Amino acid sequence: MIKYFLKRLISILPVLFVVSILAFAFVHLLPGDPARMMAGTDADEATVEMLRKEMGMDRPLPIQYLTYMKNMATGDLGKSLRTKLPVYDEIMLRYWPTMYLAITGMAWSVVIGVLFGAAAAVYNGRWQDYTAMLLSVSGISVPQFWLGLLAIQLFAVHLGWLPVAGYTGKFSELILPSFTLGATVAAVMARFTLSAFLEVLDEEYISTARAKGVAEFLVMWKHAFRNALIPVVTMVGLQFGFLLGGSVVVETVFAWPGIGRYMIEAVGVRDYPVLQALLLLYSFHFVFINLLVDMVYALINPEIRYE
Amino acid sequence: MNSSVETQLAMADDEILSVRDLSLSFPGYNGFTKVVHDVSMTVKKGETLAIVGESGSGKTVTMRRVMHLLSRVRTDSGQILLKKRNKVIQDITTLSNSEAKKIRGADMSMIFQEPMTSLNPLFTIGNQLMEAIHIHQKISRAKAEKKAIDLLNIVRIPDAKRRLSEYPHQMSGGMRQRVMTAMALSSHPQLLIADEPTTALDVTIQAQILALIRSLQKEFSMSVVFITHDMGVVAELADRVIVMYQGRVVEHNDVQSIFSNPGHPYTRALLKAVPVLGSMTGRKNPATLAILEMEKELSRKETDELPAEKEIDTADYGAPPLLEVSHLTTRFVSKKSFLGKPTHLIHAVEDVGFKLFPGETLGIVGESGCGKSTAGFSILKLVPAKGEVLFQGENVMMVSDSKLQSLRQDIQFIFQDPFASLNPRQTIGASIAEPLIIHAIGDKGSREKRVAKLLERVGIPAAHASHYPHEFSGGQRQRIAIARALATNPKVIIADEAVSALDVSIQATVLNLMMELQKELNLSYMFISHDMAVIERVSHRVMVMYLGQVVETGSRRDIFENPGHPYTRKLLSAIPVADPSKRTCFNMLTGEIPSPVRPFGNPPEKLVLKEVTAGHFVADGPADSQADIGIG
Amino acid sequence: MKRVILTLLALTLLAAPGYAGTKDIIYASESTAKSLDPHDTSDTYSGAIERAICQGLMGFDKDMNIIPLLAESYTFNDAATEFIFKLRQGIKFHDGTLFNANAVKVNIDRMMTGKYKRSSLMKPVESCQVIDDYTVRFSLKEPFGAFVNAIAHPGSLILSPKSLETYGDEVSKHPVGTGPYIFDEWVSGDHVRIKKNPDYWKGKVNVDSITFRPVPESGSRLAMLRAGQAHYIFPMPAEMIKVAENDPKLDIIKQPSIIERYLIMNTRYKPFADVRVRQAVNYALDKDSIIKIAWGGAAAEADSIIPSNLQFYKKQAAWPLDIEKAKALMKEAGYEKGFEVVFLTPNASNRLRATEMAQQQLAKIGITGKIESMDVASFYNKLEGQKKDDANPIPFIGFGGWSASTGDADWGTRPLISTDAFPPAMSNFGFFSDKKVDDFITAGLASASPDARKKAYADLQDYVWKQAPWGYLFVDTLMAAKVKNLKGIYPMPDGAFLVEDAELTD
Amino acid sequence: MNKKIAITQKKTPFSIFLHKFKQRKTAMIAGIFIVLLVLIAVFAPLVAPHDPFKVDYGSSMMPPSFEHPAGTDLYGRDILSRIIYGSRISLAVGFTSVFVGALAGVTLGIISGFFGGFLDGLIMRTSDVLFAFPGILLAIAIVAILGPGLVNVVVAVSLFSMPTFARIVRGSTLALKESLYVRAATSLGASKKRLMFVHILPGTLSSVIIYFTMRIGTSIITAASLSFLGLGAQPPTPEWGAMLAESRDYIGVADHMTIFPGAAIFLTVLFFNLFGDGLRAALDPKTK
Repeated sequence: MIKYFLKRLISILPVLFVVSILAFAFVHLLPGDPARMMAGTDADEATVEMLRKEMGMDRPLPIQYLTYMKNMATGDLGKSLRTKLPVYDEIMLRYWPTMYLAITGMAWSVVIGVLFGAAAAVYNGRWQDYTAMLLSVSGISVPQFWLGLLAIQLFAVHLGWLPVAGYTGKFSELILPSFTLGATVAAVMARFTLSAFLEVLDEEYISTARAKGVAEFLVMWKHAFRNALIPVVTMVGLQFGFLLGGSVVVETVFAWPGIGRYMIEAVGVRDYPVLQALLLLYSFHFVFINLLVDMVYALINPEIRYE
Repeated sequence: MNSSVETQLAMADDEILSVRDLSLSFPGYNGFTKVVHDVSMTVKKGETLAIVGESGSGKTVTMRRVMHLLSRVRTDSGQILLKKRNKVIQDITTLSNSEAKKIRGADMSMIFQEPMTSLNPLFTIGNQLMEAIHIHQKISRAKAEKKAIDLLNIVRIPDAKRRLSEYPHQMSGGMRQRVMTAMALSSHPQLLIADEPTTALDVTIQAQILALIRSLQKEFSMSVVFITHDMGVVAELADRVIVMYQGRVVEHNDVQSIFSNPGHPYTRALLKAVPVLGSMTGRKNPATLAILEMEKELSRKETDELPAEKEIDTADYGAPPLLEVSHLTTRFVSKKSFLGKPTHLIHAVEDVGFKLFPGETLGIVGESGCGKSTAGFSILKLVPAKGEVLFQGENVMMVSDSKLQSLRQDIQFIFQDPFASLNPRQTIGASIAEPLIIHAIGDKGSREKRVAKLLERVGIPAAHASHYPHEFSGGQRQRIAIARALATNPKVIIADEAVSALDVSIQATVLNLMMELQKELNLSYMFISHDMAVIERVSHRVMVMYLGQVVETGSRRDIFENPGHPYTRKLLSAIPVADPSKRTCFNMLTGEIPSPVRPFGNPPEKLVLKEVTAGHFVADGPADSQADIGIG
Repeated sequence: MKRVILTLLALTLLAAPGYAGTKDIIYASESTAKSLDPHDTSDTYSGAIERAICQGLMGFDKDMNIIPLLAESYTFNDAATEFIFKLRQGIKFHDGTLFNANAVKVNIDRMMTGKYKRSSLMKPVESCQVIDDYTVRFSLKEPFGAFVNAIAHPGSLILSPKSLETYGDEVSKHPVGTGPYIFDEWVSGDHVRIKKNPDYWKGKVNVDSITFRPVPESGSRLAMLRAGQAHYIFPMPAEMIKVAENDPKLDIIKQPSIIERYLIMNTRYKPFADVRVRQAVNYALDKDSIIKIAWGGAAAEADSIIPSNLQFYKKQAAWPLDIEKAKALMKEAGYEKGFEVVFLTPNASNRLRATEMAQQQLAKIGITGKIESMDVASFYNKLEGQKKDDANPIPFIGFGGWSASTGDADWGTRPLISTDAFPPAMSNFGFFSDKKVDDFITAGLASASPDARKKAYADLQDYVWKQAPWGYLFVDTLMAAKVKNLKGIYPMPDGAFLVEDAELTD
Repeated sequence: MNKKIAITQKKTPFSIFLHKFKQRKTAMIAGIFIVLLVLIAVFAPLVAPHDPFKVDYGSSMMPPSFEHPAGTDLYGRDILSRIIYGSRISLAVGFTSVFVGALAGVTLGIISGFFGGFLDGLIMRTSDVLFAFPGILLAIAIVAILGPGLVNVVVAVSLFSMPTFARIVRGSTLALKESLYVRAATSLGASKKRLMFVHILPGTLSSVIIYFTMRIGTSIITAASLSFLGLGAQPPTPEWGAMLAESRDYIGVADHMTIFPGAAIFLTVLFFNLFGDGLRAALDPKTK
């Protein structure tokens, strides 16, 4: 078991390595000269050149990469070209709002998705099934920004129940954006749960449980549901990456002070160190969350737990 | 249900289950299709009723309906009366799901065919057993645990207390089936329905489970309904037999009469089609079975003669062997260390050697994991293997890839599962033509002709060449697979459990076809099977394998009439004989089949074969001595 | 009774959490604060926040007139090479440091290192000398008539010398000035909060705090105002003006700006080298419609190369919409069949709309082409990346905009149309070059005398208007919206704002 | 029941598929809608009531009327006609990007699954890496490098469709490689090429087709999201996402400008998903 975890942990190292190179390459492929951006539009060429040197951008790319990785190992992600503050501090300011958003979005999608999917499976072929699945297909089909804009109009402007946008730390502010973010994933989860559930219901041990005389409710929620959840857990990890990505759009619509919007801003002003750090942050998250999910998966699945 | 029906709920005193004129339909492509037609049967107290029939005959559907376990089925007519323990008679067709659950487990229990999937993988054995106990008995946790241990002891699971905390995947198939049985017994049901509970198990384990059910039935004086397709099992267990065919009960009688005087043509065909162990005693060569095809048998007049058995005397031991295998060894990595180094190996085939002569059938027999199939695959390098395989003097292990490709024209395979061995997306014509295309034999026109000819030969109208595999039955598909194997005029055919997945009646016709073809084309067969009776029927010589090694080899008569190795004897004694007057005492059989997985660098001890009589080799030492070093 | 009041109070608190009771204003804006170091700030928004915290020697009132702030008065020589400022006495920075000539010198010297985004403002300066505690002298390298504007620019705000010493360049997170508000908190990427300076030298400040909150999505911004989660929004999305007008709780504020919008024509591309083609473009543009549709009506047709709010502006006769005349000019120039261009534009929605409309209109005289929209960085990168001697100049029409933040005609023309301003030096992205224009621009700076300068710029404007280096479009009208009980926040012509007099009535 | 009775009516895999598919009503409706949409896209010039590019500043932002059933946009262009023309773009972007992604993904997946070993490791780790960047971020990064425009959107969307296809195909290749009929073909002496393209590839196609259909929907949304962020189609191209992005400033002023293109995206994606669901059910051998 511990060996399994260690193995998984080591297996992600090459991925992280390639991800870091790719992130670095992406950022340096972007058109736009960061030194010029930093100097301002009316600075002269000499100033720009000076800055370029100062930032070490006159050196060959592999050297820049190595320097970057070396600094990163010591927790130094460089300084934002725009604010000249440490990128680490800048990101930490925006990190938690995005995580709250993503986690709450995930909570929505797991709760809604799993309930809908399970309901559709339990009532397979009946109207509950069709309603749940139609709703979840709709969830996948609606563009997030459209959903967000419509939700603001309805719940914030017309009904006035919830705040429009922005985040000052109140839970009420989290509801609309996280729901918007989670809607698509909820739909994915619902469909996935449904098929996992149906597959489990076909298993012989369900017949066994019924043959023992286990009440139908327990057959569904003890025997079927728990088995169906095992594959669903892996889905959570994969979808978390999607949620983080989706936050770019949702944060724009809801004026959310998170890393998604920061990313767009950083692209706009070619804030290299920030972009690089954000790309790494996103991908590292994805990788680590999937690692975590694998571990949870191993914990709940006795076939791996007792390897 | 209205009250006028209630009044008719009457049963004879000794009956506990009575199915009356039951008709069931399944939803299908075009509305509902009737699958069970007016089936009636009764189960008496303390008796064992066997329901026999081939797949699709409706036997399982009927009993699942009795257990109220089917959700999509429509009950068209009939009653299912159950006399509950409190003597109240209940019609199960009128029950709702929640009412049915009170009967399930308490009055009736069921065990299923697939031991690997019938236990919930997420819960421990103890949890699942105690759940069953708690449903029907309000007792404390400690008491329930004690009872669970008792139940495991009853089904003869050693070290019961420790087993409670194990998960299903930690147990073997036989153990799981015992646990299933224990669960079914937890509330002392009056009726146990066993749906092919031993079909997925090896013979020695099957024998143990049959013995267990037999003794439990006496101990608890339960009634048992035993669903099976195996006439041998019927003969061993049943008091009365119901024969089902295409959704109908065609015959119903006590077990002696069924075997001695079968009334329905189907029953007769069924009995004739079963290769009976020992029926070849005293004969040198294998022979075809004296049967007609089922349809013909159904319309056969009493006076018509049976087709004669044809002796297959093709083996030519004077000629040099076609295939000469020595030191064949195949090992797979089963576990790797942290750094990717193998720590455990599956010793699938260990230093196996044999010869195959022209026109001969070499039967290879053994239980699951003994390496018989891998040995077959290894010969054509379908799995990585070491050793020497001389085919007509050329070492298959050393030849180039392209040479190997062309060698594959001469050695062909027939696989176990006819449903899986044909590409579902190709017409059968294309499948049969495939070897011709691969080896660039003939042009389009000549290939079509050859396909037509091959199809006709295996008994399928040539016009069906443009159909897809799913449109054929299992037997037909196996014929198509045989046609494909014959396309390149091979010399050797490796038949890997070629008839195991087929219903008995079909199995017999395919066996006959194979033997006839052998005679016609002078083929050599490597016939791999776990079924001793089939091996006895088809083989000239036999090789018995156990944990990757050969424990005994010799002529068919050597092996079956004078078995030298204890393992061969064990195998023979475990086979249920299709004759109710010769019931076997299975209780001598114990133990599990050990695993061929071993730590790296620790190969199994090599067995030395001794020639006891000319051509009859027996390994030294009991194979069971290895059981304790297997790693599970 | 007391109970009733308490209940009411509680209810108000619930209904409008965050700002009832105390006077805290929420200012929702499109932009995010990028830096709070005035010397290193290039965007108007951050500059405006800085102006609430720090002050310069000179400053602007809400109409962009230059007013003295920390300086009482100034004098200059005729050659416009020496400027002497007399400083106001008795002013203290928020950290208690006394404001004096030395503080000015520390700040100016810092800017003169050339390391900061606004270093260019002090480029003409030779040296800054302390004459006495309350007098400083600037000696310039060459005549620069618009120097006072540079001093009034938000880039030249004075920070506490002590804070510069303490924080170094991190001062951008800890600005300390002399203004009406004290810096309170900046959550980067989110809000900036400033709080009342109780000891403000000009007198009482009326609100307790102001929070500047970025809300980039304009629909959300208006929604926040309507839902009572903001007091003031800028910009008010012009497209939704009807929605705001119909809301009785809101006021709309309009303010002419100094932001001129125009289409840059690349004169290095052969057709645009011909003045007749450029004139044809100006005749073909339907400025009225563009203002109405693309800009939501929040603009006034351009009537000179500089906006009317700039110093020395001189009104010109507008280019009428006259397709026939445009076609005739095209024919005359030999382009009757038209030619292809690329329409470059930043991807902000209103700019994109204006470009799209320009594309629609120019198609009528045969100038056709694809639109390439991109983020602002790529846009400027593309324009700045042009080389003077490219063999194949990009045949582009670009959507340009310029806010002459010094409020002076020089900054409204020199960086855009003088030969010296070819990229990458400055922003003459169309490579417009005309000897006469260069001469007028030099003349405008040769003297600090308003009369001489006025004459030079008048001539410049008359001449260049007809030369049509751009397709003249319009001057933005700034639009903000606020709740009715908020008073004293003024939008300024350069897109900044003044919050000094902010007041929240009950 | 085993079909032992002589076969009377020929059933190809396709006819069975069609039979099962027809039983899913929602999928049928979706299928009809998609066919209709494709027809509309192909015959847009005949179907559209107006010229989608014809501006008329005088009738800017007119609400829906008989003349303009979906109203007009900012420049007085007919929104319905633009949506009709836009269907060409959305379908083309959705289809092309998924097609390119599928082509690359299927090739890589089958190579990866079939040959295993180092190649497999390389391809799968690369796809892990691509997975690790959330799709929209990857698209933003790519479009930022290549510049906005439909072609680059297609490139970006293809790139992040690819790893999923590769995984799906690798998975079924691994399963099929072990299947008896592939083993049978190997034993007949079939070459690697023949195994891959005749036996394995067709077997993976059903899952590819299902994912393909669903992915078209996702791609349309991603393309629209990129347009929404200003990184997609360039005006005056009537791309639905760009239309939505353009209209979002007018919510509350001219809602029809938001609702119609939004609904067009929603319905199209919805029907592609429903269609995919139907395909899934029809291609799944387990369903009857």
